Amino acid sequence: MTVMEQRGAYRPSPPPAWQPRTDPAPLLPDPEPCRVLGTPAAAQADPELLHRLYVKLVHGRRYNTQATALTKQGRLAVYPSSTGQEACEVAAALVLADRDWLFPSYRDTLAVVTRGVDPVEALTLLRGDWHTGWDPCAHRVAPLSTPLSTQLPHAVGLAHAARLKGDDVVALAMVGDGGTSEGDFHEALNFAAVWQAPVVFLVQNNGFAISVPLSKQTAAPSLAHKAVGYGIPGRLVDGNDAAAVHEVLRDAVRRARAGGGPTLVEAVTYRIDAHTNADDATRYRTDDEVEAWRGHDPLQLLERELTERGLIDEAGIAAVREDAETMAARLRERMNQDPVLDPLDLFEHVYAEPTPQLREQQRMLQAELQAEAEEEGAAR
Amino acid sequence: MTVMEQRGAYRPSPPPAWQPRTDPAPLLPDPEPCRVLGTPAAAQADPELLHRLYVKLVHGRRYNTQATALTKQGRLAVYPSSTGQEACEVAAALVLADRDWLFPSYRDTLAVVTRGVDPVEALTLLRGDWHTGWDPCAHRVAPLSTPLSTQLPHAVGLAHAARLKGDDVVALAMVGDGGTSEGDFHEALNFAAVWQAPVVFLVQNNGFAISVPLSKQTAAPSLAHKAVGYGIPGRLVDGNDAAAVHEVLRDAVRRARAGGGPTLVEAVTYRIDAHTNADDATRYRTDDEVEAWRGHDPLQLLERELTERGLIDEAGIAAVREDAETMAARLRERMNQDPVLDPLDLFEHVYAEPTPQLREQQRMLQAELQAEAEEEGAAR
Amino acid sequence: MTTVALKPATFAQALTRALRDALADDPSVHILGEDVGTLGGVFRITDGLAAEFGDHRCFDTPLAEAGILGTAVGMAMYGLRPVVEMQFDAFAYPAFEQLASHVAKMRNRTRGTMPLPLTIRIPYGGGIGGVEHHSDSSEAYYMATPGLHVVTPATVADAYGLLRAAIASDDPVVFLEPKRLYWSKDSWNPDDPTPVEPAGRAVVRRTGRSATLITYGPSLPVCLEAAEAAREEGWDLEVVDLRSLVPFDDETVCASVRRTGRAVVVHESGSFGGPGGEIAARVTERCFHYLEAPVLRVAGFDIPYPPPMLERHHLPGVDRILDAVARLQWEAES
Amino acid sequence: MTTVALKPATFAQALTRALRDALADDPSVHILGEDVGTLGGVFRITDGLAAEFGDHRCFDTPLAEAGILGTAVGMAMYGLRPVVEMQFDAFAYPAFEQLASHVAKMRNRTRGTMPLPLTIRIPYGGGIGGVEHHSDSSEAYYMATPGLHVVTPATVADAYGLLRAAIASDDPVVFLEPKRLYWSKDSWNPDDPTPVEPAGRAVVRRTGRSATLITYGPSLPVCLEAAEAAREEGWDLEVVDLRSLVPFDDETVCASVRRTGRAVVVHESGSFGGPGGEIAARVTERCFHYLEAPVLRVAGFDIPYPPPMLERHHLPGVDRILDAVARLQWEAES
Ligand SMILES: Cc1ncc(C[n+]2csc(CCOP(=O)(O)OP(=O)(O)O)c2C)c(N)n1
Ligand SMILES: Cc1ncc(C[n+]2csc(CCOP(=O)(O)OP(=O)(O)O)c2C)c(N)n1
Ligand SMILES: [Mg+2]
Ligand SMILES: [Mg+2]
Repeated sequence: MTVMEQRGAYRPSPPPAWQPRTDPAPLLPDPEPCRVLGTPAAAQADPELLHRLYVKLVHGRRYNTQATALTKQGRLAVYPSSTGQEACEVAAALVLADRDWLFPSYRDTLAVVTRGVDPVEALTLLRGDWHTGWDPCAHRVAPLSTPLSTQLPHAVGLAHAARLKGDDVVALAMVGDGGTSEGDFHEALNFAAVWQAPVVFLVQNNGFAISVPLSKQTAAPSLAHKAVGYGIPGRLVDGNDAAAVHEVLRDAVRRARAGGGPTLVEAVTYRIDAHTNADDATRYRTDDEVEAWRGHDPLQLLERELTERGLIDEAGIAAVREDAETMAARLRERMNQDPVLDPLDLFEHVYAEPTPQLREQQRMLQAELQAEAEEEGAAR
Repeated sequence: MTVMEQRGAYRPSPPPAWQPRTDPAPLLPDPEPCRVLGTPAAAQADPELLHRLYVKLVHGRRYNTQATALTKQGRLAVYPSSTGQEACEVAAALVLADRDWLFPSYRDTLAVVTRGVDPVEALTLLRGDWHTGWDPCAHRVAPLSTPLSTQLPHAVGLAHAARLKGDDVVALAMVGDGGTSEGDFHEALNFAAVWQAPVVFLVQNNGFAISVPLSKQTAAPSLAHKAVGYGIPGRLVDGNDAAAVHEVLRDAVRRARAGGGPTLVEAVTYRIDAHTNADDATRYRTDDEVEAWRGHDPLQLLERELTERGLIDEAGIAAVREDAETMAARLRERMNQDPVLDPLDLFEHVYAEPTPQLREQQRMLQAELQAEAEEEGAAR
Repeated sequence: MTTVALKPATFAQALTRALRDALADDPSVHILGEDVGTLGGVFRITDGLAAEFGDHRCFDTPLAEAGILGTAVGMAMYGLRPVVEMQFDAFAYPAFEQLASHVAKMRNRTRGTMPLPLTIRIPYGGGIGGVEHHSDSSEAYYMATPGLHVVTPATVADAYGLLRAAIASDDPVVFLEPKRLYWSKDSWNPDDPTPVEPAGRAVVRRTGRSATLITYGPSLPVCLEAAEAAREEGWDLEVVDLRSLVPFDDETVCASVRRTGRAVVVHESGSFGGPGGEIAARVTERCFHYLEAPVLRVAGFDIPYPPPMLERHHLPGVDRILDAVARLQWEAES
Repeated sequence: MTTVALKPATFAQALTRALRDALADDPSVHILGEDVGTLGGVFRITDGLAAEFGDHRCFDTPLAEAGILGTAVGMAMYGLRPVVEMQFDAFAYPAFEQLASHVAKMRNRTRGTMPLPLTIRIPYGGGIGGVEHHSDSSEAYYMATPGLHVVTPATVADAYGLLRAAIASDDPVVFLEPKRLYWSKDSWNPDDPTPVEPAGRAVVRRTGRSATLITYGPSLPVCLEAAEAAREEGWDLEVVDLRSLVPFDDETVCASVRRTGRAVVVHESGSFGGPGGEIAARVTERCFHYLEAPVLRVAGFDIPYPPPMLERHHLPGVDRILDAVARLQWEAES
């Protein structure tokens, strides 16, 4: 049709595709992070849940300090501590049903352990004897993802697959504030939203990506404001308030389970330790900042709540701590044993069947090891 | 510090990092796309600008039909037509100052031509004699980007570089609705926002990415709602209303130039032709839908406005069309000439200096060409 | 022996048939990618599958290759067998991170507890007049990534057989489809399709005694043509079709080269750092004392893929192959 | 001749010095990447540069590698000389699309009107006990991508000289820094640093007559050690340090192999599809009649990079190199 012919059809109307779309208002986060502890909302919280959260927080903190100590003893190659972030780690693990899946990022071994994975298996990657220490399918816990944000599309695909199979499974995926800048974050949230996949995205905004502060990472009003761009709800929560994190995540998990689609949760928290034991945090932040956050410690917040409401006493606190000490001692002891490794395993899991080429390389290594052993034997 | 020691410091306060952040309200798009033509706002529009837009629209439409015709004659390898989207193409080109930069996507040769690039050079990629036909620096027009969205970070980097050099340059980058799903879209917008780079992102939401409708691409209230997640304004405009697109882009360019940072503009439009000449659009959309959009044709909208306000008459319209015909005839004629190609050029621009390996390969091809020519000579 | 009714079929039809049979045989197979649903893919390889098996078995995704591959990884983690379509070779690059850091490593990382039965179909190579980014030969990238199988059919029967084998594999397979062979035809019985091939085996497509042409995918027909043309020059060329680049069938290839004593590797991919280097090196390592001449390579130039009007100069053709054969030192050097 | 005061310096210090001198000499040089500003990079290579030259010359980006490289492309399009730091080898993969489809092709695509003077620094390789994704040898990917220079220093002096040359180049350079050499030391005069090397030339690091070890980057010290150890076995090994993988210095390499008649390529990267195949193939093509034995390869295994506690088995070590040398057919075969 030429321009000329089209002229007659003129109808000054809005673009035909334009329809009023989803109302964005309910997708936007509240202006302030959700809090429960120390607020009237705390009265509604289940005392048993609070107590359970507390126990896990105390264990979690002790786990963090123990793991950090193990780096100094050369028993771990590296440890990215989640001290200060235990409320997020613990709530993420506790909010899930057994059949649900957890997708941790590299910092989240505490969530992995809290979900029930043996801490030695959880620390395998960081000890360096293998990559993933546990069987992901047995625990419904994906491998720790070192390449940032790349685990998020996995969570979406898995949740979508479960729905395709008719299984009632929710995936909870964890990522840092820095990780939200990666393209994979964007693609994962968009796929999840379009597919209405049962996924909960938990962003732990701990203020830094190694040395880079949030202000160099984003100009957004909050990370939770990204949600509306995908057509999903964005929620903002005080990441050091274990009860609040649990509540917000629980609602998101319920929503996902009920077919309501994904939610993006931003938990505002702080990384008390350096990025890892190898990092020097004094290069990029002040002691004052760290001190201010120590005053908003997740353990203290919950302990005070429990104490003030008479849900725990000094003896109870002491018992929890003792328990955590026992856990730490046991972990230390087990980590002090050298793992038994077979170098020939290197070739076993590259493919379902090793290729002829890998068999050849395996034989070469075997011969080398044998020669080595013989030399050692001779030297003795 | 142990858990025990930390207990004394308890202060039930909001998270220390929490400050009231940017107000998100002004960043959100209006609920309806901005329109000018056929509304009272049209009275404010500069008549000269409207006339200029009209001339370019008529030329643009003619350019699109001519290029499509050239594919049938085998003179173009492929042509992705922008028929129906001319208002966006033309406004994007006209809104920029000479020193500004345009970053087109593969569909945007019309914007490239409207900016002043010789149409034969603009079509080089699609004819197949070389990749980019023009000198990008001479025209401040980046190469057509075939890999979707990958040009967006280039625009951000260039705009940032200009600011670093103290130059008053704005970059306008074009992308489709499908392209907003790519990670590069996300990363580009985020970098631009954090750097407050002088960039305008123009999304032509034409309803489809090849066969995939917008509803399978995003669940967002609108694509413009993505802006708030980066902390930048999102604007929604009727993409077939040339005056409205020009106005919204002009404001965004001004804002960028003044140091106000990037803007995301979503223009709601429609691809009247198939994805390319090779595509069969009947497989995924109805004639009714296309017809509805023909009734909202950008040329007609503007022509009616001009006619009703007495800014153009039948003779004026005829003159514009005649001009466009001349342009088309000239283009046809020039495209009917076989381009002169030197196969040895293949090696010339891989590196500043061809490597010894490339020189070797070049010599081999030279020998082959010579042998071929000799055979042909002998055959004659 | 029963006689089967052989009908001409295209390479593309054989692929479609393989996908259809896989969907029918195994409910855990799901196809995803850009435009694979309603449209049937830009090359129509998934044509009709969404209609026949439903939107949940063959579906369009948002336009984001890392997202496509990343979500497919998640699907495979849950036990499905996703088949991903990348629209063109170069548009698989955004998914490179997922491929190299996850697809290739998941089984290894988890000591075999989390295999990824995942097929990634990538139309590749040139010769169809595509504009830039539509004709890359990207196999070198995948070959250099341990953990991936890399497979590429060159005949109609293999299009079917190797794709079935890829989908049935418990490992991730990069399945490279030579796009200029999509419309090639061969006699093939679509009602009794070739059984699934054991993957990882090369095949001698033409026997000969003078020298071996080692090739795969889009270059196989060119090599067969060159072998015919070589008869005029008095050369009797053997042609080996690799079919699988990973794992590599050293046995078949080396047996041939030991017989002929001379070899040329032919592929479209660039020469430098391309598959030919690996192939020439490993053949030489294994057959050194049988070789009368160095293993030569005929490959694309080491340049970005040329524009359509110049691609014929870039692609290895019959003449260039014969020139290489001529350089195989037929007369003893002084 | 003036005597210069040679002081011990680390490889890392030489790199820092090269960046500093480049920033000082050319206002169009800008450094960007993750943590390169305040922190000075996780390896401290950009230590002090933001403080000395300001935040606009050396700055932190958001955490997104495609965005980093993509914006650097835009900066180069405007005439700046960006120097990008990728934090680790495997974290450059998200930027692969930008690298393969734009960085490598921009000059070619625009007939030379839009060169990209861009340096991409990538710490690579293993040997530092890094967990997965922190020890990849990714050079094969870059070598197979025409349009990129691929350079990797192995000495303190080259760390300086080659980095200056990379930044001065009008082409994009993938600059691979062997991370386990960061803390290696050598005598070097930081106040009169080595002049910019002409890029693209290999160098003989040790002369010898028995066989040539062809290597680069992290494997150079291992090869030199192997050459010393080989004296005990009666072998006098020559060691060639390639320094530049693209372009490749056929001249220097082949001259050496023609002298010695035997060669082993040594690198950390996996063997299959790795750089060694290309190198062995091209040396054989050019030196066939000089070779007493096939060119052998000592490389990493064809597996995902192993966990820290097993990496020593994966990395080519002195013994494995000597084993390969022993297989170079010293006695005539029957
Ligand atoms: C793709 C990728 N790029 C870079 C890195 C290196 N790196 C490891 S942790 C980190 C910072 C992560 O910050 P954030 O996402 O906020 O998580 P946090 O460390 O605060 O838990 C970086 C850059 C990586 N692991 N993956
Ligand atoms: C990275 C990448 N993936 C896939 C393609 C193939 N492709 C070309 S155009 C297109 C659809 C683009 O849709 P949209 O962004 O809406 O732009 P439009 O075609 O509507 O202008 C696709 C998938 C591509 N060019 N680049
Ligand atoms: Mg963080
Ligand atoms: Mg579109």
